[in-house]
Amino acid sequence: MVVTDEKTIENTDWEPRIVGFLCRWCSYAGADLAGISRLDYPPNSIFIKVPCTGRVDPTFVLKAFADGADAVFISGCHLGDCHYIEGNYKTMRRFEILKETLKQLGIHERRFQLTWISASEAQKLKEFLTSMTSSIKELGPIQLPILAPLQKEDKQDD
Amino acid sequence: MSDIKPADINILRAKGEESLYPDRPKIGISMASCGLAAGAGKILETIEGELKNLDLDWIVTKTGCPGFCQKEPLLYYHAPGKEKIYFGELTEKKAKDLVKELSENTVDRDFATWKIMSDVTIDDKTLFISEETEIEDIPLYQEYDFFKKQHKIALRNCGFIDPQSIEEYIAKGGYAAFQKALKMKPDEVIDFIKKSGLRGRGGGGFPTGLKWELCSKEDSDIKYIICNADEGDPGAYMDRSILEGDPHSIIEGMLIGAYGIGSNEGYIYVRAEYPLAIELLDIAVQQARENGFLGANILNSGFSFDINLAYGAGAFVCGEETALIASIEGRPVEPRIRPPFPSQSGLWEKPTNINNVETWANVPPIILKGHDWYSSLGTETSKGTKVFSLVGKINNTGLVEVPMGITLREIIYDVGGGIIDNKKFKAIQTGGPSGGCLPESHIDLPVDYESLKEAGSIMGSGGMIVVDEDTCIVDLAKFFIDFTRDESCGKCVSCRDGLDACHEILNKITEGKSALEDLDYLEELGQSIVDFSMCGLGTTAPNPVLTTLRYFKDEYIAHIEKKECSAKVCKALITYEIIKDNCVGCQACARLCPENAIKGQKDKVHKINQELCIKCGVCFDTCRYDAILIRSGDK
Amino acid sequence: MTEKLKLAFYWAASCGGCEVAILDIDEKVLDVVAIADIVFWPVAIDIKYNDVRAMDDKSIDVTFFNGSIRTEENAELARLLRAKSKTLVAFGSCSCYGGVIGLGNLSSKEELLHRAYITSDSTDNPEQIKPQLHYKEVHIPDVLPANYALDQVVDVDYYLPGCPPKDTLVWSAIEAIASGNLPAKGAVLAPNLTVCHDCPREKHDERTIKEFKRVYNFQPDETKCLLEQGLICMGPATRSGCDASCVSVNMPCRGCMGPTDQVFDQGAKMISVLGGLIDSDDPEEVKEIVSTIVDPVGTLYYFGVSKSLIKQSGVKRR
Amino acid sequence: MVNITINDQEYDIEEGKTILEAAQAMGLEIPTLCYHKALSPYGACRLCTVEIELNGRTMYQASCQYLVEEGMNIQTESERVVNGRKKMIELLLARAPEAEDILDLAYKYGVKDTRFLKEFDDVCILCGLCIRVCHDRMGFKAIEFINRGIERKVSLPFEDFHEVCRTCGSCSTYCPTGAKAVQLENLTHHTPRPILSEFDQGLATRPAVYTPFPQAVPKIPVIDRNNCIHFQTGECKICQDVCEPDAINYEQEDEIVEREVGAIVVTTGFDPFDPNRLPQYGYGKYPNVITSLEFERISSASGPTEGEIIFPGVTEIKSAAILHCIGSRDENTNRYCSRLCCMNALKAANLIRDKLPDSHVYEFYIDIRAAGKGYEEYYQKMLRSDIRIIRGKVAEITNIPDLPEDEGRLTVVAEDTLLGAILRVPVDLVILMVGIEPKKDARDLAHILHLPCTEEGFYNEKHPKLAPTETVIEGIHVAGACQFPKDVPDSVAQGESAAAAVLSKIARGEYITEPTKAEIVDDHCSGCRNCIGLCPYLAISFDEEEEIAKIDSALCQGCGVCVASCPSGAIIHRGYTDKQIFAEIEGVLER
Repeated sequence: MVVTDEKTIENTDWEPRIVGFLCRWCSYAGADLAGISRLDYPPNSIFIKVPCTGRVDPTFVLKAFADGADAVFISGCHLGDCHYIEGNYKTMRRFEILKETLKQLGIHERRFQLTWISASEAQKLKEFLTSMTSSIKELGPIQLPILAPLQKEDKQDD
Repeated sequence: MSDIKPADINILRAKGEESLYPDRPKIGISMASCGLAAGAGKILETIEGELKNLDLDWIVTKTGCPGFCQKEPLLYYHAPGKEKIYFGELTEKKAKDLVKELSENTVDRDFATWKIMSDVTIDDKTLFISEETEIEDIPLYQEYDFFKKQHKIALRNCGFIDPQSIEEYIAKGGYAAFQKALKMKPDEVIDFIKKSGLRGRGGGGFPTGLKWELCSKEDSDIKYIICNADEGDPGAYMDRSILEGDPHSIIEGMLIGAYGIGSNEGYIYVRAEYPLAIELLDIAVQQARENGFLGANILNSGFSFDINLAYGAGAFVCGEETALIASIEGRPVEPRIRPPFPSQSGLWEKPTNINNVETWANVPPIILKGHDWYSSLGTETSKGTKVFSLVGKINNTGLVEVPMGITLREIIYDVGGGIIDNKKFKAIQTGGPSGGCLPESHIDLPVDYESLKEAGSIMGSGGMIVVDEDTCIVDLAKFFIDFTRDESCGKCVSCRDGLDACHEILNKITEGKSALEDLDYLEELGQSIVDFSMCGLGTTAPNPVLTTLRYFKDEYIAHIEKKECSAKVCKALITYEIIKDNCVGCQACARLCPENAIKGQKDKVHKINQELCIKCGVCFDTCRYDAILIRSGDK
Repeated sequence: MTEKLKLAFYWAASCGGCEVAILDIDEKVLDVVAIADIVFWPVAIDIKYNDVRAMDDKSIDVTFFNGSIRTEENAELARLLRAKSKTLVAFGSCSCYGGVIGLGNLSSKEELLHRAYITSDSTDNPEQIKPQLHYKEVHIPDVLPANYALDQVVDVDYYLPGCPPKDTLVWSAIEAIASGNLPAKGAVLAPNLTVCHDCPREKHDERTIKEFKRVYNFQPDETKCLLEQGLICMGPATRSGCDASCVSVNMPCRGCMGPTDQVFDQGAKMISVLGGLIDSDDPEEVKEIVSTIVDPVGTLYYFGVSKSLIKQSGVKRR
Repeated sequence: MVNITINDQEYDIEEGKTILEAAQAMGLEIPTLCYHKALSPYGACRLCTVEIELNGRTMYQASCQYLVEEGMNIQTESERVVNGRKKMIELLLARAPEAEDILDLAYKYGVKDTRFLKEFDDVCILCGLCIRVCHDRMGFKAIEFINRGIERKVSLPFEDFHEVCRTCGSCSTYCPTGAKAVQLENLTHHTPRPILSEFDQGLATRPAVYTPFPQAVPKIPVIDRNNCIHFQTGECKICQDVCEPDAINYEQEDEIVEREVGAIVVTTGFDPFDPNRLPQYGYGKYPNVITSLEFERISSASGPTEGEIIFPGVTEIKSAAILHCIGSRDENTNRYCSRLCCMNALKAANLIRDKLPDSHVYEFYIDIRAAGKGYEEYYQKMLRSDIRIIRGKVAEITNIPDLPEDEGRLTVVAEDTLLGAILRVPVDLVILMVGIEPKKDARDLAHILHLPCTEEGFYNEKHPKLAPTETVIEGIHVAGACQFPKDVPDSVAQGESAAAAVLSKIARGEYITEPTKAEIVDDHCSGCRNCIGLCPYLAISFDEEEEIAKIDSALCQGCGVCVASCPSGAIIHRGYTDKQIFAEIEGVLER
């Protein structure tokens, strides 16, 4: 019996917040290229530069969700092209376990994605962001309602 | 194995004497290959049958060949105390009658050929002596023309004893030489042979004692001695005769040689075309083993020796010692270069001494009768006797053993009885196919190694072929070249292709298609083959060509220039014609002519169609009126 | 020390194992009595909640609180004992991290009650009657919407994790309290290393896993690292102090000691470890291998759902 | 030492030498045919016969077998010797009238003709070299002489094919008649498997001892162990015997030489595309469909055909087609451009026209890539020539002709995309301009050196502009086609650049690296070893004494994989700490 976040009625004001972990050599450079190339893409994503997707500790992903991200994605070099030889393979393996875990924790699998974008694939980045943003818009804001706050009434040091 | 003591030899000897000269009449039939070929088998059957018919308790024995091939089939009759009488040219009827007549003592004098009045062994023991004569006026063996100039050493027992009986061999003084040798030191034995002046009888004429000495001085645990019984010369059968008539003499010779050299194993390499020789050798070796003459610790002397038989497939070149060794080892038969000589590295790469059959057979008498005795025979450089196989256009063909130094004339006319039909002597080929062809001018040449070599021929193993005026000398040379060409192992270009080239030129000459300059070329080519070939086969094979070119060049020139073959042999150069005056028109020739080349009506002179004639000569042989003329050139 | 220490023990949403763990110190309990008076221990001595309410604030020197906060009663007592105690120690994994009960946070309160009273296989409740909170004058404490670790309800001074806490840890905690030799507030009273540090098994550096297994699938080699054999052992991401008890008896670590100080989320770290073990470069094969991990949350967050980054996000966001 | 006289000159010769060896050592020439240095002397040809005078005796002996003896007076060219040799040559000439060795000798000795022409089918001179090499060296005994005299010939066991023959071909190699006399198909039912020359693209053969190619460095022959008989059977050893400086060593093993270096430049080059992957072009099916590299060898003056453009089975090359982009710019094979083929193709066309002026040459291209100094000009020149340069990819090569007169030729089917017409061109030669692919083992090397590769397997430079020869691995540089397809000028430029970069680093004597590195907090490390296998640079090692992991910061490239994976959070990533990233996450999500 898994609790998933449910689609809520679309609030016109609401815009999804997406956190992207981009590797420095390929995807971040691809994002740079997208910028230089003046490509338009939805502004909902915020990129965090990591040296390699292998640096992305699953904790970061959880942290992003916990801090209110509606979706998280990881983008690195294509398999085989890793600047650090095989960092992206490690990411790929971790991603699968993390995705399964997140699913069980009630986060829709579309909210957590992995993609490979090379330094030259600005266009691919644009397409990815566009599709992801619209897909999250469809899902609506993330709902993590389970552990509702319980007031610490007798808190002494407050 | 060798539990035989010297005393036992005496027993064997007594048995042998008893068997040689029994107390009842005995018939000995010459049953060597030559005798068998002449029909001795039937004669034996007939005699045995007739003895049975007449219920006569005579002894019948088989002997080797006494040497006079012309007289085969041949047998002797000997009654105790009487002389030994030989009867030759037997037929079955004659044999049948002979038994009857002998039993009735009514033998015709003309029927017998020669007689022997006594038998003294090589160790001077008289086996029998007879004063009585059963049939009068039979020529004595010693005075018989064929034997008169002969001196039998190697052939001493051939025809006298049963080759299957070691006892008879011993009775004739066999193995006494070996026993004597055992009492000598090995180097004394070698020294003894050296002093005798015995030279290799296989053809090379290398001093035997020296050969033994070389081998004995090699430092090796294992040494081999080999008896070369691969007699390949066409028309020569000296070795076969000894193998078939007196095999133990070879075994004894080898024993003495082995003792001197220090060898413990020997081989007799005999060609498989000598089945009878192989059979008799096998029996002889077996007997020698059974009686302790072969094996370990022979006659308690501490000396061990055994003999293996090896069979050759009959390649002529196997007579060459390195090729022979290759054959025994099972390798392809090719001579190899010497040095190293077999005495240094021979069979299985061990020091090996190879001697020819006749050489080995000469050894026991030398040991027994002394080297002085032997060296007193022959010439300064060539001592002793030599066996020759005397064949060809001669009256008395056969094996003859004559002292070295005898002239060719003596051999041809005294021993051989002259040319058949009193035709003109033309040439004599000595030394087999590798030898030379000597003309009449050399007929007084003494027969020894050096003289023959000087004349361009060789002693060889002892083949002697006498040819008369009916033999074309070019054709003769061609015949020998054809033989050696065929027998060349094929290794050396010079011998293989050179001899073939010689043959081709000779063929052209006999076909009248040649030019004079071919003769110079032929001579040069022949010399080059001699110079450039490796083994004895190649270096001697051109000899027939070279000697005939030297002595009969005119005949070659006649073939080329006049297209004339004086002997009327070369078919391309002859025509058959009918002498009109002589032809009676009997039609005999016309009927037999295979090509129907002769036409003519009965009682009319016939005519030969030259285009159809294949020159087979049937007409010539058929015509009883001497009406056929063979024409060649101007003759 | 002239005056005896005043100690209190309480069990909230607890299995009772922690109470037994205290007794696991065996004869040393006598030493405890020598230096301390136990003023409250529902499982052992008959002192009513009202007696506690009557106590002066901070009159209890140390309260060992085990069990998570699942009901209103648990929360009330937590608050009460916090007020009355100078030092509050979260005792046991439930109290520290929410514990096994925390897995209930994957479902809503209503779903849990429905399952417990209506649909579970052992239930025969055709009328679908659920417990009533009020019956006449009796008030039964309600179940809270979620399960909480103690520090998600009240301030906690020290943590003594373990399911149950190892006797040695309990004794050294008591010693520390007795001697007043305590670390800074908020500390975990256990070494800041992982189980691997104590684990005697052979470890290698290569990736080897083509399939994840569970303990009933096979008999693991007793000398080799369990992870290398495909068993999910939480040891690498779990604080030591347990003397590697489970791995010593050929059972994989379940992670009851929680993460080390530097780690924010035990399960997340374990995901990295497992990812490093998978022996494949092919995304499809990786998916297949990952699919052999049965119940990832139940495995990786056995004791820690309540305190996991995701599930406590609501708490933080307030 | 023995003292002998050869041709009136005295010599001291080592004992045990043959006369021939002695004469050869003294620089005297004696003709031989059946003699081979590698084989035991046999004395069959008799050509080496010399005149020897010893102890007053004159004899004639084959010098290849006769050993020198003290006091020998030898004449190698006496009249009788020369006469004999002439006769021998004449006799040999009769057997093998066309054998070069014999014709040479005949010329030398003035033998003009032979009077004994044989009517043999074969031309064997029965020298026995083939037999001796088979027996003595190969140890097989697959052939032997049979018969005797003029009937003698080389034959097989029982005159039938036999498994004893290993089809090594030594017999035909040694045949002095140029292998006319010893033909392998008469000796074995096995098909001889010649050793194909790698350098000549398999178009020529090479021996088992060979120098890989004329420019090889070092220029030293090597033994091909897989094909060397000695390494199969332990026999042969001919090369050892004939090598005068005694340089052959069979014991030599491949050895691993370890060198500590300051930098590595990877210049492993490329593999040509294998056209068998595109069966529509009939490579391997039609002998006259060849690759550009094969054409390179065929058109080379030092190649197997000495520069003549000839093929077995093709009588005349009337026209040729050159197909561009075979294995390049193709969705089915490689998408990238191999860069050098266009110019190579134009050069090939030019070469064909040069060597076969009457031929027609067709180029089928997709686009002409002529970027390079003088390239475009060359292309323009070719455009103006009568070479037909057709834009269109060839669909297939077929041997089914359109017209009966083209039977036996190939037909190129293509579309001329400029005209929009389907072309069917009969040709006699098709050259496939094969593209450049990474070496088959490029990834293995990448694994060893920890180099990142492109998807295809080309090595990645660190930065295309800022660090074009460097790689992410400090100290490892790349140059040439292993990085990406390049022609020679570009490869040379990159190679020199790499050399310069390496030198500048080595000259500096110290190593500068980026500061973003992982670091282990010793107190927090529990020694679980999870991180060790993860590091692609082997920078993490386990300290057995302290029972904790250690990171070599010189090796660490700062990828952070270990940091993310450390289950006890004991690894800190300088520049990318968890705290920093957390703060970033928190920051970006704060509205």
